[in-house]
Amino acid sequence: MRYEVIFAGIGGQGVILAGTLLGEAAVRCGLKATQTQAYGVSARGGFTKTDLIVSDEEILYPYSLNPNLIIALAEEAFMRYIDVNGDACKVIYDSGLIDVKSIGFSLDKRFVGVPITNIAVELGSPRSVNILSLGIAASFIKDISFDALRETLSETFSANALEKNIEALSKGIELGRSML
Amino acid sequence: MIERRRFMLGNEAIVEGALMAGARFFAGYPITPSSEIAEGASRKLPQVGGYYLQMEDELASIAAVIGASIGGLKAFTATSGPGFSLMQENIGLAVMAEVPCVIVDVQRSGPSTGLATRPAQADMMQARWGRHGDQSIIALSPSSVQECFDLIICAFNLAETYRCPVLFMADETVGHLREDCLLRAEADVEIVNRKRPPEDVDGYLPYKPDDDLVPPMVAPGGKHLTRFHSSTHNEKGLPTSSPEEADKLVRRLYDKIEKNKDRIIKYKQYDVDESEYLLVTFGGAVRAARQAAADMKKQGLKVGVLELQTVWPFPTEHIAELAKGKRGIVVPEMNLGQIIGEVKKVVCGKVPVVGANRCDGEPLSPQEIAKALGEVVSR
Amino acid sequence: MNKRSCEVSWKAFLREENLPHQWCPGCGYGVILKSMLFAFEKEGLAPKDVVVVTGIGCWGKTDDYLYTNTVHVTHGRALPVATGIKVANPSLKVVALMGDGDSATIGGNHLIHSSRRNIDVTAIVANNLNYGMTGGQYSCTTPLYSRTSTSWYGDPEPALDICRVVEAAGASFAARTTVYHVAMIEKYISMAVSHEGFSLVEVISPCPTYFGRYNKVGSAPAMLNWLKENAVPVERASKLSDEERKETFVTGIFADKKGQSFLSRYGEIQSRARRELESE
Amino acid sequence: MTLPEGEVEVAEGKAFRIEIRRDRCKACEICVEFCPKNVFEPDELGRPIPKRVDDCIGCGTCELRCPDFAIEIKSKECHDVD
Repeated sequence: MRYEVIFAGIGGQGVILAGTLLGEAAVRCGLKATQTQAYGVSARGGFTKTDLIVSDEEILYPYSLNPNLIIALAEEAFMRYIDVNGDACKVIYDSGLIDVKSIGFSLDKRFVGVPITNIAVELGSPRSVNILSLGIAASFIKDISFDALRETLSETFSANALEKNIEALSKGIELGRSML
Repeated sequence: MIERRRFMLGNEAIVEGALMAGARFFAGYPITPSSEIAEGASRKLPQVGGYYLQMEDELASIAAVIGASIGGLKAFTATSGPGFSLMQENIGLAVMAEVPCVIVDVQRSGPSTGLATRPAQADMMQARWGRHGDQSIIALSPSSVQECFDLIICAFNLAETYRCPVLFMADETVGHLREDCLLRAEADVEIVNRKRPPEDVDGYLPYKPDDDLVPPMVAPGGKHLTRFHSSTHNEKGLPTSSPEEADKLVRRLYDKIEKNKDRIIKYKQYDVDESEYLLVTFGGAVRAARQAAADMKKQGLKVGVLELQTVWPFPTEHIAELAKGKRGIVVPEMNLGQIIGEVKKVVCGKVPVVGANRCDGEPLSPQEIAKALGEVVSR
Repeated sequence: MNKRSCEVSWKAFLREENLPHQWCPGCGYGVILKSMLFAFEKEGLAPKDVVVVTGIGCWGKTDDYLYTNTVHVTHGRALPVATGIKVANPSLKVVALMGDGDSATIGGNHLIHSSRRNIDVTAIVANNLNYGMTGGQYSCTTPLYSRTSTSWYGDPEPALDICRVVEAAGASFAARTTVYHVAMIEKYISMAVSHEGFSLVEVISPCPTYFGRYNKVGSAPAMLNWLKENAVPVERASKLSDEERKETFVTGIFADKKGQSFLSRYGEIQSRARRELESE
Repeated sequence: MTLPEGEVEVAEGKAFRIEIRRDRCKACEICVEFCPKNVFEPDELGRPIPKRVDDCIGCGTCELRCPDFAIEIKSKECHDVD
């Protein structure tokens, strides 16, 4: 089993943290995980992505070769994966931020639009876009348990922020499951 | 300290390993992609009574590291290409004055500012030859987060054993790689401390070597007066222009590493004996090489991987031995061909040697290595 | 002069077997060295407690004549090396000996930041107004329009005022004198080594071989008299116009402050770090 | 550290003794120039000859100003003046 997730967006959306948390939860569940990252020179804005690979055996090459899942949270990120190869790859994009029609591509069924940012705003925590995305991704990897994710979040966030993030995580998982 | 497992960055593991090795002083100047090491050191060192100094530049950073080591602390710095270039003169000082210290270079794309956030392994020859004057040098290169932890401890141990600077040639792909790392328990780790002269010895000479060619080292403030010298010096630590004394010193500095190669050199190897082809690689490129070898195996090609954990001094004899009977060698590295030259020198044209190279700031991929292998197979 | 009755004689610091030293006839550096050793004696220091860090240049050769702990380093980097030593072992008295080239020209950045950090190191800057060791080229302290081997038609660059720079950057002690004013050298070095924080003593010194010869100041004794005539105490200098002050060496104490040194501040940082670790 | 006999030239005056180490002296003439009692005459190389040693008042100027550690003034009781 080798499952490759790419979280892609722009600096400041927390995509790298989403990858880290997913990796931590995977390791907690006894899996192997690697995370690599690519970012530009500016701390905010600019294309950022992280490759998260989960496997039940030693991971040799830590970069994504055949992604199973891409979560694109900004148009700049989405454009890079518009011509992704492989039927097995699902591309979930933030349909609230990315106007597919204006880009002018006709997308096949591998592409799924979810208004992730809008949902985060509705949940009352606009900054939890990355945790929502984490939940979506986690729902595709059956060996990662909800408990492991919750424990990972509880070690990352302060008590004040934890509740909102668990809520976002649960919502993400619910969204993800609906796509399975 | 008990054993812990953490999903962590290579750069973070370097800090954990350095602390485990006994480092209590870091001086540096932040630079991408090494800055997490400075950040980690600034958090952790004061907690254990150590010191983090953010210096005005890399010249000051390595100088302060040398000072702290002379003062009696295990000391290290971390930088990337531009800073590594600035440090070269004083790395030479650490060689000449025989001051143990560890310099981490998390390599990035160059020349000059280059692609500041993107990986490369193009400082390998600078590591070997970046300073003026004859000398040998020790350089290690990690290929995983676990090796960041384990090998940085080796780096400190080697520095202490041989009273010399040790270069830790990481790269962005490893420094910014997050994976599971076993932070070993203190009891499970071997720690070496610098050799000191007996307190009751009279007439201590700061640069009089023992049989292992390494002079015992004392910190100032104790019974013995210490002298450290950047100029060519005699055993008393006084400058000399005698050709005999100069020859003796330069050869000893060189020999104390070259004659101990067997003890210094570490490597890992995968399927090298039964293979027809060999990948000789190091650092971040190892991961792509091992993936390529695994992919080739599925296609029925027998490919072994030699991972150089110690790049300098170069494992000439070992590679010569492994190369015997091989049909081809590929040297994957994220540069336009640096270590390949050393491999070619070893095999002297008896085995075809091809590079798998990249200089665009992207990590080397298994496909590129497979392509290079294809080239050597078709010869 | 006071009767020297301290436990360790200044001669204990002097590596007499290496004399005569390598400095030229009439060079002031032997005088600065002797005054420094007097100050060590006066302050009750012992050779094992002192670490002298030297850079490159004529004054950087001083460690050859010393029985203390010595560290001879690269050009311009004596201060950061001294910083590392002091931090590693605060019980040591760490003294950096640098010329004008070492301290202020190639090493100027470290001079500023050592002052700002207020690191507990004493810098003794021997300023002979040019690069003596390499043949009398101009440095950043060469007076404007002086002749040197690289400014044959006059140095087009104004000189840097080391004491004012370090004072502005935060050094807690800075003083300047000349080799003519020999008693003041010992006095200022005494004050400096007993000072907490960064302390600097600058001593203007005659280089009869190059600066004196090129600028027709004359022999070594004539150069000493030239230093005497052009030295203006800092109190008096403040009353001079910029034009009048141009040709002078302003002497005296530029800074003598009690302030937090780097090590006292870092001790606080370590306590904070431990408290946070315990509360985790 | 005591110096081997013979390396030091000693000039005995009424009250003070002047010890000169020729091997260290570089003939800069600073002692000659700055002695307030004009005790020294330069030799042909410029090295100090203590011609008027009886005039020495033991002020130590020559010793303090000598860059070469080449002159010491002792009182007749053989104590360091300073």
